[in-house]
Amino acid sequence: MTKAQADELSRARMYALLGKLAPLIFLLALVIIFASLQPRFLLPLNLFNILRQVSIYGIIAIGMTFVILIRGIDLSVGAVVAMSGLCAAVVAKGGIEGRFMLSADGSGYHWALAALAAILAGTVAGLLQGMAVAWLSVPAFVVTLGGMTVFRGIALTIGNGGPISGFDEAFGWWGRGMIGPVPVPVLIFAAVALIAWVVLTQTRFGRAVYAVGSNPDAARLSGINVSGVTLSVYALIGFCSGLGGFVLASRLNSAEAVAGTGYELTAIAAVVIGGTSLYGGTGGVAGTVIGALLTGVLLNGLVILNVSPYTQQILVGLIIVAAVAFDHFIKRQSR
Amino acid sequence: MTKAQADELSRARMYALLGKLAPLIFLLALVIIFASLQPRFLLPLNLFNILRQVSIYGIIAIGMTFVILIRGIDLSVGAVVAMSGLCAAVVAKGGIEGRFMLSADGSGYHWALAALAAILAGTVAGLLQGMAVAWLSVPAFVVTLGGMTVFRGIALTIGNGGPISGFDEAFGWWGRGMIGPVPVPVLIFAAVALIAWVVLTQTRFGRAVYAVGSNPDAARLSGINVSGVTLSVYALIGFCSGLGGFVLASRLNSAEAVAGTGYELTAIAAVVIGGTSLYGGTGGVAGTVIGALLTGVLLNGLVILNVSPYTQQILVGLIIVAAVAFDHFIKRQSR
Amino acid sequence: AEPKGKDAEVTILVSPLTFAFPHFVFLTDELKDEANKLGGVTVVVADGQLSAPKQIADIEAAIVQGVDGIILAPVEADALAPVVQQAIDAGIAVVTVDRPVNGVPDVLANVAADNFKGAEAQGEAVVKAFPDGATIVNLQGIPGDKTANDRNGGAHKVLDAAGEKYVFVAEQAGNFSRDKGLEVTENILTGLAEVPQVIIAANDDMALGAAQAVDARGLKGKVAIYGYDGSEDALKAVKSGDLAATIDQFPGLQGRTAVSTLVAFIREGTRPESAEVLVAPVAITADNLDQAERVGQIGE
Amino acid sequence: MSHPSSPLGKDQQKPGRASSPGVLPFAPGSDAAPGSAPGVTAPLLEARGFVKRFFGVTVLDGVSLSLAPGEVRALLGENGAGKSTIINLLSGVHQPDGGVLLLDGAPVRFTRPLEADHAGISVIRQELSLFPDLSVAEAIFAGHLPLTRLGLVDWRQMREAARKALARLGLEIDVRAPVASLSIAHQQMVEIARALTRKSRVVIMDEPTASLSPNEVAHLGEIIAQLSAEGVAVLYVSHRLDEIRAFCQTYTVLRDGKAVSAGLVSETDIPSLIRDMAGREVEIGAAGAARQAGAPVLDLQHLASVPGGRGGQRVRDVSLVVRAGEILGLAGIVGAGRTETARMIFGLDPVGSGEILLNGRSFRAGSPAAAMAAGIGYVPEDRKGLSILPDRSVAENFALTGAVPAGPLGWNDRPGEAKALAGFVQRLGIRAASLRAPITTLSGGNQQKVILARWIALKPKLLIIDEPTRGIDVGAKEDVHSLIREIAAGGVAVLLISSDLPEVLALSDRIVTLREGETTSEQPAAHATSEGLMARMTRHG
Ligand SMILES: Nc1ncnc2c1ncn2[C@@H]1O[C@H](COP(=O)(O)OP(=O)(O)OP(=O)(O)O)[C@@H](O)[C@H]1O
Ligand SMILES: Nc1ncnc2c1ncn2[C@@H]1O[C@H](COP(=O)(O)OP(=O)(O)OP(=O)(O)O)[C@@H](O)[C@H]1O
Ligand SMILES: [Mg+2]
Ligand SMILES: [Mg+2]
Repeated sequence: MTKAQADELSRARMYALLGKLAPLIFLLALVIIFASLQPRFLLPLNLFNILRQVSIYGIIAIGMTFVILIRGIDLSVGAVVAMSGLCAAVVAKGGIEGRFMLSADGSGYHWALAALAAILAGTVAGLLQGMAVAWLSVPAFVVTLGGMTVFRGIALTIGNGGPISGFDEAFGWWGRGMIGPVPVPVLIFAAVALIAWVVLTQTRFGRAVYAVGSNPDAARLSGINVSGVTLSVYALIGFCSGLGGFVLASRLNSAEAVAGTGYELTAIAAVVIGGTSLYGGTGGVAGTVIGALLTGVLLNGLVILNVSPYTQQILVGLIIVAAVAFDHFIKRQSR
Repeated sequence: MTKAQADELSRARMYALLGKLAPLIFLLALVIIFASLQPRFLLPLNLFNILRQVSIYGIIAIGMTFVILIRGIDLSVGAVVAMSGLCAAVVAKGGIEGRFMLSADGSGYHWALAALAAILAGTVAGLLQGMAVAWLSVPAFVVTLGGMTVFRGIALTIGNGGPISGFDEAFGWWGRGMIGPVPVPVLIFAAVALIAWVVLTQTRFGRAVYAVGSNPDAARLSGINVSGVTLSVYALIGFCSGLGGFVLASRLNSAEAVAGTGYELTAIAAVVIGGTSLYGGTGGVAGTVIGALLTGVLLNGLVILNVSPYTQQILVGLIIVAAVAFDHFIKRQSR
Repeated sequence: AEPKGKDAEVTILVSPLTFAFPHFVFLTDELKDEANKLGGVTVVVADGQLSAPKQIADIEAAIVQGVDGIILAPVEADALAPVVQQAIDAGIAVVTVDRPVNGVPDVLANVAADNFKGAEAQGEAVVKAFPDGATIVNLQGIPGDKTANDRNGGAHKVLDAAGEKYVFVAEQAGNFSRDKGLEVTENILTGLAEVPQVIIAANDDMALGAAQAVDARGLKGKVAIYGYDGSEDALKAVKSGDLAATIDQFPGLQGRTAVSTLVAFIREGTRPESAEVLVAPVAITADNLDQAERVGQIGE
Repeated sequence: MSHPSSPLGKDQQKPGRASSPGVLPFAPGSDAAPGSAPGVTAPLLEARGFVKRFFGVTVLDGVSLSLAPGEVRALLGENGAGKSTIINLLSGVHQPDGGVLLLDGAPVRFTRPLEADHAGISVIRQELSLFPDLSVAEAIFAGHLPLTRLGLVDWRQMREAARKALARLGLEIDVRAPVASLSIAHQQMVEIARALTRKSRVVIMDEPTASLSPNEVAHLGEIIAQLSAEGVAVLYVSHRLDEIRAFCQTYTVLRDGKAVSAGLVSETDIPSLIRDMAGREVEIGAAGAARQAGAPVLDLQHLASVPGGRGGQRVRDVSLVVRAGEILGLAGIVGAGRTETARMIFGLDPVGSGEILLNGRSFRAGSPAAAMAAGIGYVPEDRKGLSILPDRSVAENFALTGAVPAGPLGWNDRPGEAKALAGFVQRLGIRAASLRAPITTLSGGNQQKVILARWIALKPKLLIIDEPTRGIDVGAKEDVHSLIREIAAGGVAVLLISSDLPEVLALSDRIVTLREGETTSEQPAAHATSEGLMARMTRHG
């Protein structure tokens, strides 16, 4: 290898590294801008606020990363959050007064059972959608668009349109508690992200996710169980949405059918800002965490700067597009 | 050719035909079910209701067909409808009292100018998004997700959150008028669909749209201006959304920033139900018209049957998935 | 916290439900106007966007920012309680407007006109106009939304109690939007064998959409339509007879009262006589049009 | 596609029946069969009476085939004869409509590729089916990632094994690089490596050498011999008959979905194989019309690509001249920079330095459209990636370049297009059930012919053809060759890029060789030999 060639290679590597770091660079730039405009932005309290605010849709965005990696999409997550939150609430309350009771004496159940109910509801919802995608080969966009209205309808039916609120302390700890200075939902988010990272980078299942997203036909020909992977991935995002629903209900001390509206787009935005391609096969959990933080920082910073609500909407849209454009620009340089 | 082979061939041809007709068959089945449950469903009055209700998002779905054919997507259409409706309203009113005036004497302008304003606003919005997709190569999902909040923000800014209402008769004719027994918006929808059909099936541009959707690299290598086609297609859906915004404002005799919410998903659903693939390259306008009708019939029928709103949501979701699953099933049989 | 003094600079956060509804746009505008009159009051506005987490995030940001007071129309009464408590613990005075939060006794005041009560007024107006009973179409708001639920519940409470002669012949969701209200009404009118006597809608937008559907069918004047919110367009329609009535909750008054109460407390430590400052909703018909808050906007 | 001599009754789909002597001239798998490898008795894998139909068209009509351990069998046939279809049936991609598959003498059914894989059958597919986003190492082991004791992916072992497998093929590349950054040829070798790392009992290779140059082919030959010695059965498909002679012991020839002959390679010769495939006499190497070279059309002077591209600077110093009415052959081994030279001329890649003269004037195509406007046509080597519109019909694929001008308002001239296409269908023997069916229903070779037709119809002044006969059968190759000669004779300047040296020698007037991005020689084709060219293409020349 000549010196020129070696130089070229190291330059290419540097660009590739930059490409990976692009979302992080953008995030830091945003933080610096906000901090210089309003120093209170950097208060530890505010930073933990951002983390806590990000954590619930962050958990969902982690699941969404898997789905997008296999070229799928899930528009139903917001509805599943609402539905599973209501399932948790119903179990925690032991039923709904005047409509149906789950316990003989009208007393509620332990938070663990409530959490289990939420996660189970979410996972089953995901699994059903996964079946339609994998077995009926209906495009994921359609299945989950349908799922979005179906699960919202079920949520409305469960709660009869109204909220269910007022849970015990132990239930509330999962959304509002702290361990030291760190809010519990942040820890849950961190744990989910860490596990997902290990699964994606170090296990056969994780690599199969990338293979299916990169070339589903080739994956099938290589002996990868493509339907199985697809099913598992949708079950997984269902799991994440169920968990998110439980944490949200706990944090709000209330569950209702309109909860989680719009989470699908926020979660997808976090994944894509984090550098995962909508065409599948490339990206990962680390990027998603950064993408989720970026979204959180953006919303928090604009409020702290007292930007008018209408202008906020305009800026949020523009900055999200700019973030992804920046990412693509850097990645193109590395070609 | 032996008889057995000939039989098989004709069976294969029959299935291929069935595959094309699948959405139509599903639509007819739905009509029959509704009609048998509630005979009033078939009243000419109701059928024209359905047509009129379908026409505005039908116009947008026609534009969406082009976008999806080139593997794109446009989530901003609802916001663009609202924004361009407000543009039309502002022009028709000659400004907004107490905020800004467009005419010296505070009088409004002719409907034609208002319509032009709406269409121009829509087309420019589409063009800007097309540039981001074609030139910055940001995925369409992200660009138009950003566009969705940006244009909604602009709409809120224009109308300051409130509605602008009360236009003259001539303005209102485009949304509420009739030619014979046929509502004007239905005629507009039909005209747009017809032109789009001719363009897609009979012209170079239409063929380029299919080529770009089928294999963008091959299209570019064969001398097709892929960025040009992309730009045009986004400008085109902007045009359709602008037109839709004008017709909607005319129909409601009012324009406001929350108009058109959720149109993006309805339009996409109509396109996909009509058999156009989200992976680009196959499908067409005829299917979209049927898809739009199917959505309209569904919403109308469930209301006419006075199904509870909660249950409606569940049924709409399930039936949309079923329609697409049916289409895929039939198409697979024809292999 | 100690009173800041008579002419102290005051910063407050205003977080209404959503700016997609003119009701809250008007409330906020009037509130800002009052703040201007008071002088030295900086108003920071955040859009709740109908999302409890969004509103919580906005308030958390405001606490960090160190505002002196918060005026809040909570998306969800229970969900917002913890963050409101947090704000109060941080020495920030909180006034709720339009609707209360649950279980935070230290809230300075709740300036509100109950949606449930307003809908009762809507129902009573129907009973008054149709003493012999009526066939009623009910246009509900966004399914699951709190406002939609309250308004639906209030109307039902009165009309169900008034006897079996009040029959709900169709109940559908119009999602608070004019186009959906129009569409759903068209469909309902076709689906019903007999023209209903009354349409009640959970907001003015849907009522105006319904009025158009009724007009298009040549039924103008044969169906009494009841809106809700007292918006400019609705008042015009009441005046012209397209709507039978609309419910005014006096959002402007609520906004003004909220901000003056809050600022008085911050500057001078004065508490309102009662923590509940209730504004009674009024059904506005052609007869009492002059009572409507926004009547000045509709001209002659 | 009718076969009046063998009516297809339902009963013929029963196992065994199709292999009756009436259908085939020999009994496959039996000891007496002339097609079985010497000294081997029990076949490892055996297909009996395979029948397959698509859209009601019978593609395979009672084909039988066997593979014994250590046997290397060639599967021959024209484009569309059904070779890839048999492979798809053997590997569980499709299920036969009739016939039976025997593994170690016992009937089996593969409903999914996974099952064939478990049975020890690995396949190198005709169309590349790799994972563009994955690293080379991972693509090689996809579906069979090695694990550490903790059950996690063993990246280190995987990379090491991938490096070794590629080294066996004579390829040394960074196995961490994404597959998408490799050339088609290198991707092809990764695909081969993938099959080799499996402990397979049967390896099926569907045109593995279609885009390889002689060096790599030689490596592959050694590997096949080694596999055979280890007792692995190999089924080998190629249109390059010299490879068949060098690598294979036995052969089966398909024609129109039927096995028409089989036997020992040593007992036959190339002309008779060609006769079996085509069903007629094919004249090889027929000289075309005499050509007269005219004025220079394309003149490259010290052309170089932009440094710092994905694989570094591929083109460093290329100078050559192509004249009107002549065919210039551009020879080089994989990665020499031929394709990238073509891409720069055609405006697909930026030019780094040097000069492109078109008709004597300096020229830079900013885009393919501009190049086409200047009279340049380019048939790329990557058919699947850069040529075909998979969902669109044959007719629409043909019309893509707009060779038949549109009417006013851009109205498509459908009749004109149909007429032009019909001419090529005849001329090139394009075999398609319907021109309105998606192009993906055609066999690879027939797709290639449609793509060629697309560009020839454009009547360019300079036609660049990258691997024109990749995957095209011998008979059709002659058709394509005479067509290329004909358009050159018509005054078109042709730049021919091909890894198939006999093809370069047979078609070109002059030949330029490329090595590591630099032109190393230029000579009249009449004076050139394979050996001489190889020497100039490689470092040791
Ligand atoms: N999936 C499919 N659908 C329809 N027709 C098909 C399909 N696959 C193959 N065919 C048809 O089957 C026939 C045989 O094709 P096959 O790919 O087996 O040919 P081949 O011998 O491999 O040719 P080549 O040398 O060109 O690769 C062709 O006529 C082709 O059009
Ligand atoms: N900028 C590029 N973008 C995408 N692919 C490229 C680019 N440049 C070259 N290639 C691909 O890389 C491959 C190698 O091209 P190159 O010119 O180096 O080799 P070559 O001499 O044509 O060798 P061969 O074609 O035998 O692999 C080609 O298949 C080409 O399609
Ligand atoms: Mg083949
Ligand atoms: Mg090449």
